[in-house]
Amino acid sequence: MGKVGAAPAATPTPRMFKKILVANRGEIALRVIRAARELDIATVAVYSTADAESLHVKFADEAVCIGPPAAKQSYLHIPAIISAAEITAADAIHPGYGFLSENAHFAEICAQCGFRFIGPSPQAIRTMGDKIEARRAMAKVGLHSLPGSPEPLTTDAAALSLAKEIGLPLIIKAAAGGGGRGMKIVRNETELPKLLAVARREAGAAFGNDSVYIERYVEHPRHIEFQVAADLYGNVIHLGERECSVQRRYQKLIEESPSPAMTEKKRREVGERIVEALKKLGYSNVGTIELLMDERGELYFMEMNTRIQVEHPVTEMVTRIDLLRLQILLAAGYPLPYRQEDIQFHGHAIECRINAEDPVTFAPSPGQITAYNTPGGAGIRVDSHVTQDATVVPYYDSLLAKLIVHDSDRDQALRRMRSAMKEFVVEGVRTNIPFHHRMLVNPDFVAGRYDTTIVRRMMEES
Amino acid sequence: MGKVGAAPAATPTPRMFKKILVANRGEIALRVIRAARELDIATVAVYSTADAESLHVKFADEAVCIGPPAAKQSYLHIPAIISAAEITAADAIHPGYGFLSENAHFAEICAQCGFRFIGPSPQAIRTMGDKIEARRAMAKVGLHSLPGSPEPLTTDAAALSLAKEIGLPLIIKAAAGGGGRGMKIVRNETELPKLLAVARREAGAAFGNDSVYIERYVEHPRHIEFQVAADLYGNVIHLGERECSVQRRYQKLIEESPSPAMTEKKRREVGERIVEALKKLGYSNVGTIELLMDERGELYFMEMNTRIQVEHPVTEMVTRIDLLRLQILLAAGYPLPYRQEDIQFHGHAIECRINAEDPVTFAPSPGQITAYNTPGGAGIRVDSHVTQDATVVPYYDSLLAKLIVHDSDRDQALRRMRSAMKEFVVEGVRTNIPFHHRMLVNPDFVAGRYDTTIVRRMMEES
Amino acid sequence: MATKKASKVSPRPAAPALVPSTPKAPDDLDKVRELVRILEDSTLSELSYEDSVIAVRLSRASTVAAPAPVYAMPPPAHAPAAAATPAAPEEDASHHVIRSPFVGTFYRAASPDAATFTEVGREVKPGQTLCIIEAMKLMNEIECDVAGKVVAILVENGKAVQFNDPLFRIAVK
Amino acid sequence: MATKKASKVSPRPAAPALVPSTPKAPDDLDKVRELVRILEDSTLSELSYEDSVIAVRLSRASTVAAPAPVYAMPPPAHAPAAAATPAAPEEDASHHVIRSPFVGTFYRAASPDAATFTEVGREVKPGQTLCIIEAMKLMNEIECDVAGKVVAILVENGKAVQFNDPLFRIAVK
Repeated sequence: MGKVGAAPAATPTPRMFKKILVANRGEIALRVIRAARELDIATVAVYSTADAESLHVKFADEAVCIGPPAAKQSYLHIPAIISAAEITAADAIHPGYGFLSENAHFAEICAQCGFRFIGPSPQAIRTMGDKIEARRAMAKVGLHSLPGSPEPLTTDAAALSLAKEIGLPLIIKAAAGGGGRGMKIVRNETELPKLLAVARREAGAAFGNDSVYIERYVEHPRHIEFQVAADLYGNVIHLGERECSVQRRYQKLIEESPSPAMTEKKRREVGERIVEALKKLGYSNVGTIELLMDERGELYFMEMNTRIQVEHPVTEMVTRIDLLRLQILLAAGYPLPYRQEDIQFHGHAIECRINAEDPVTFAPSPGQITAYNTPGGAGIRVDSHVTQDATVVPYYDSLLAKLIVHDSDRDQALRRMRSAMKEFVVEGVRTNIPFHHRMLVNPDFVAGRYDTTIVRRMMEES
Repeated sequence: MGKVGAAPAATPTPRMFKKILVANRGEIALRVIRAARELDIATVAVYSTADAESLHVKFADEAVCIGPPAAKQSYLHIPAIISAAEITAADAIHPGYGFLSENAHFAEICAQCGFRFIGPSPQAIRTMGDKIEARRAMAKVGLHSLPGSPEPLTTDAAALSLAKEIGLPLIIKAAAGGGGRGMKIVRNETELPKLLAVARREAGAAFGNDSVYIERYVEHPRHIEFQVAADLYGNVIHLGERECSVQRRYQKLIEESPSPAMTEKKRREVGERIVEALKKLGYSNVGTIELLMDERGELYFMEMNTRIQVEHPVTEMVTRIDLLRLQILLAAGYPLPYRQEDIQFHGHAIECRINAEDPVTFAPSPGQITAYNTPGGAGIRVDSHVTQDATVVPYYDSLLAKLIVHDSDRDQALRRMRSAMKEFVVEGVRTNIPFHHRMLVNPDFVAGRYDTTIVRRMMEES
Repeated sequence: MATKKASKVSPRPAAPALVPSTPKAPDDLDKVRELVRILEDSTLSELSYEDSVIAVRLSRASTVAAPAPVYAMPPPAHAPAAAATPAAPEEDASHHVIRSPFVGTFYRAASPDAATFTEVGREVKPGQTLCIIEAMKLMNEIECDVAGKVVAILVENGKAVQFNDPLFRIAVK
Repeated sequence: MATKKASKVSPRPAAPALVPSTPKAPDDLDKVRELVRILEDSTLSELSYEDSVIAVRLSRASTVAAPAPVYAMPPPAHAPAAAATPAAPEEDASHHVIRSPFVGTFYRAASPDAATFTEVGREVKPGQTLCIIEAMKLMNEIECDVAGKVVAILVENGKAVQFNDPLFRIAVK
């Protein structure tokens, strides 16, 4: 494989967009609208009939209803979104996260229809969207994954022989997967054939692709990811790491930057390796390299997300760089305005995701918000599309708000987050705010000694 | 005059407070509560019966009702506040701004009753509270005021002779004054005796003290102020300037840092002079040196505010230093944690004050808030004590919220503020949000070419 | 939306809140009406009912009636919506409304030179093409799903329409 | 902050035009009504029912009767208020209430050894000292302003009081 996202033959002259269509909803749609407005770019919101009263509809310059509540017929419905861009004469489309943001086909159609897709090239999306492809591409340029199968496994015999090489425990994963579906942990060699079959079946059902691979399983992994940004002219920088190990069933709940497990030296070394890898691949726009840190502190490539992340604000807080603005500028053909040495990290930032869900069962909790108060003051940032009297609809994800704090160091940032969380009032729907209150005083979390098992362990304790 | 705030004979050992009583209301009470909570200090709110439902009451650890709505019988009633501190066993009192914050007598009583007053010494408050005293003290240590009378004027003859020396136009001011009362501009020598008499009468009525002085009158002054911080051990730093020239009848409406009229060289020079002056005076805790900049760019001392200012967040945004936290630490006897060279200025910050008032007549507009949405996202800070369904009571000032933005430079900060202001929704009471929309696109303001006459000129244009 | 050219689609029912299985005898509908009333009078959000004759599912998306605060100044200019109401003829609850199943551009004829598919006052029948919505260069014919007479055409030729925008008002025979 | 009950709402206008008539209530629907009531009276969110004749499923989006917004956790412990209600005797609108004009500490006697100023059941008259509120080391005598009989003493000796806290309840003569 060569360059995944080589700059187009005719590199565009930097030219600012006039109007961006935001192909998303919720807080990220609002985030894009704000970034565009701050660059004096007009915005078009698209919405399903369920979201007619949403803030992203109210705060955009124009809004187009694109379909019924079901995402497949609205936010995932490419013809409706392209048509909305056509009738409003937008010149670029921002996909946000989720929905069509990592859909290479959509990125291609945008280009074919004359709309700039604010993200990397379709080729880069496609390569990184296939986990096995991505691992192979990254290994070639020096970023290694956990020991495992480089290709999808074809026979049980091949799997068994590889398992002996890697050692137990190991994990079976879907090549096209995500969100934990199709994953199986193998602790005993004799279970391997059975679990392989189950994983294949689940992967086929969930993703329409039953390719699976195996790799070494880490009992206590930390999820650490690097934010990167690249222009169309071969310049790449990283903006440090985020730690996202507070997860429940692969759903991140709390993120922070810097990671308590990271040193300045390791950040520089790993960052340099990532930057070199992406230069070789010709990647452009922003992206995230997700890494797994094992118990000995070794980092392994897991996957690359070729879009903005939910948790991007913690990086914005410690670097003071606006990633959405940067994303727009890069897509418009501007060169990176920063060199690596311009990126400096100040203090510590933490993000807590406030979800409309039962704090114990984590079941979604749609309904009408009868009272809503968000914290404010020094070092506090809230990204939310919710207001008092708004209705939380049951069709999409349960994210209500992101509460982000910044302070001089981790200890002080934790105090600030605990303080702010006490001011976060949501009534009418249940939220995971009580979960955050607990986690923010959990001794392991407070000490920074935690991994992706912390949520499960904390829930079991109660 | 010697040192205004020499450290007490027995300099206290740094010891963190256990419980702070907040002798104020509104957004600044909430600001103090947040700062205390982030230091794990318990808080006591005091409130009048009109404020029983206020957020500062809800978010404090304890709350004590201290009197009826009239400020004289509640927030200005020293025995009620001291008693509240006694029955809740607080060990420190934060006065906020306004009310008792610059009342030297209150600071003394706090000390006598065993409560640490979070502010400078009573002596410093007293000296700076008398404008003539303050000017004399500052002139002695090298900070000069506009040419004018060093002492209160006693006879018309003395005034006339001085007027010839200073030149016209000149202004008569009350020695104990503030807020414009007792001020008279003299453009013609023959008017002087008559206006002197009027000013004396107004000053006597407003402040119980008919001392007045005269000074050179600047037609197009800019209001520039320096934030300072000092510990009990003789260390003093400045945190740069704020420009507060967008005023209506001496009420600030928009503040920013840095000032478009300031250069780095001038900041360093004036800052050093101020720091030296306060070292000589033995000042402690935070404070603000208010300066007047004339048309030639010369700066003159006007007065010192011996408390936290409403507009302190713009300084916090560009320095990333939490001034309320610093104020508490300094009062608790900790040495300054920063040297002057540690203070760095990043980007640009702007604050708009959102007041419950008619946008045209500026008359207060109390009532119930029926809808409330504050902007959020990157670089946005909101300090507010208001929620949807809250009632704005008519007894106190009309400040509902402070919207503060930070961005990489002034132009970008202005775009961010314009964008955020569009998301600020207040219904049920009228606000000055339309005023801000206008000012944020006013060509003079946008160009940074403005002075304290800009609001009047903009209002006259419509 | 179909990927083939000139796909024939019937408009979706405006709001699929009510799906009677086999609407026939009027007393069955009385029962439905009564069930609607029961749900409306309650604080509940869903009701399913089934007996030997009918099966009914009722729901309401939200239970909000709070007057919507007027957010944002300048108010968002919902571009297509603004263009989509040239003349509002007297509304009649008994009229059947044909709504746009797509975002796109509304055309009353197959080409600029061709005759319009229909006009106000004309009879229409199920399966008859009423207009075209162009989306992504595809011409989607919108068919009538009732028999009746065109009372109003609610969008001007060549204007943009959003999903669910009303296009035609039909007096059902 | 007001709490809006979800029951007081208008139905969504999007629902297809169902002209409500007033049909007789069949027995089956009486059963549905009763089931709705059962669910509403419970804290549950769903109910399914099936017998030989009908099958019913009911649900509500979220628990409806939201209590008044509870701001802040931990809830602010209004220290003095907490101490100020030892026993709540039956309230009587005709009773006169003596309230604290100060923040301070409530004493029922001039000194620890002295007799109390008054007791429940005793007659009191205007100008008579009822208690002392200590504030800033000053002993403020609180006088009675009516003639009557002490029905209740609402604060314990030595406890803190806020401005306006009720101290005594007097049955006016």
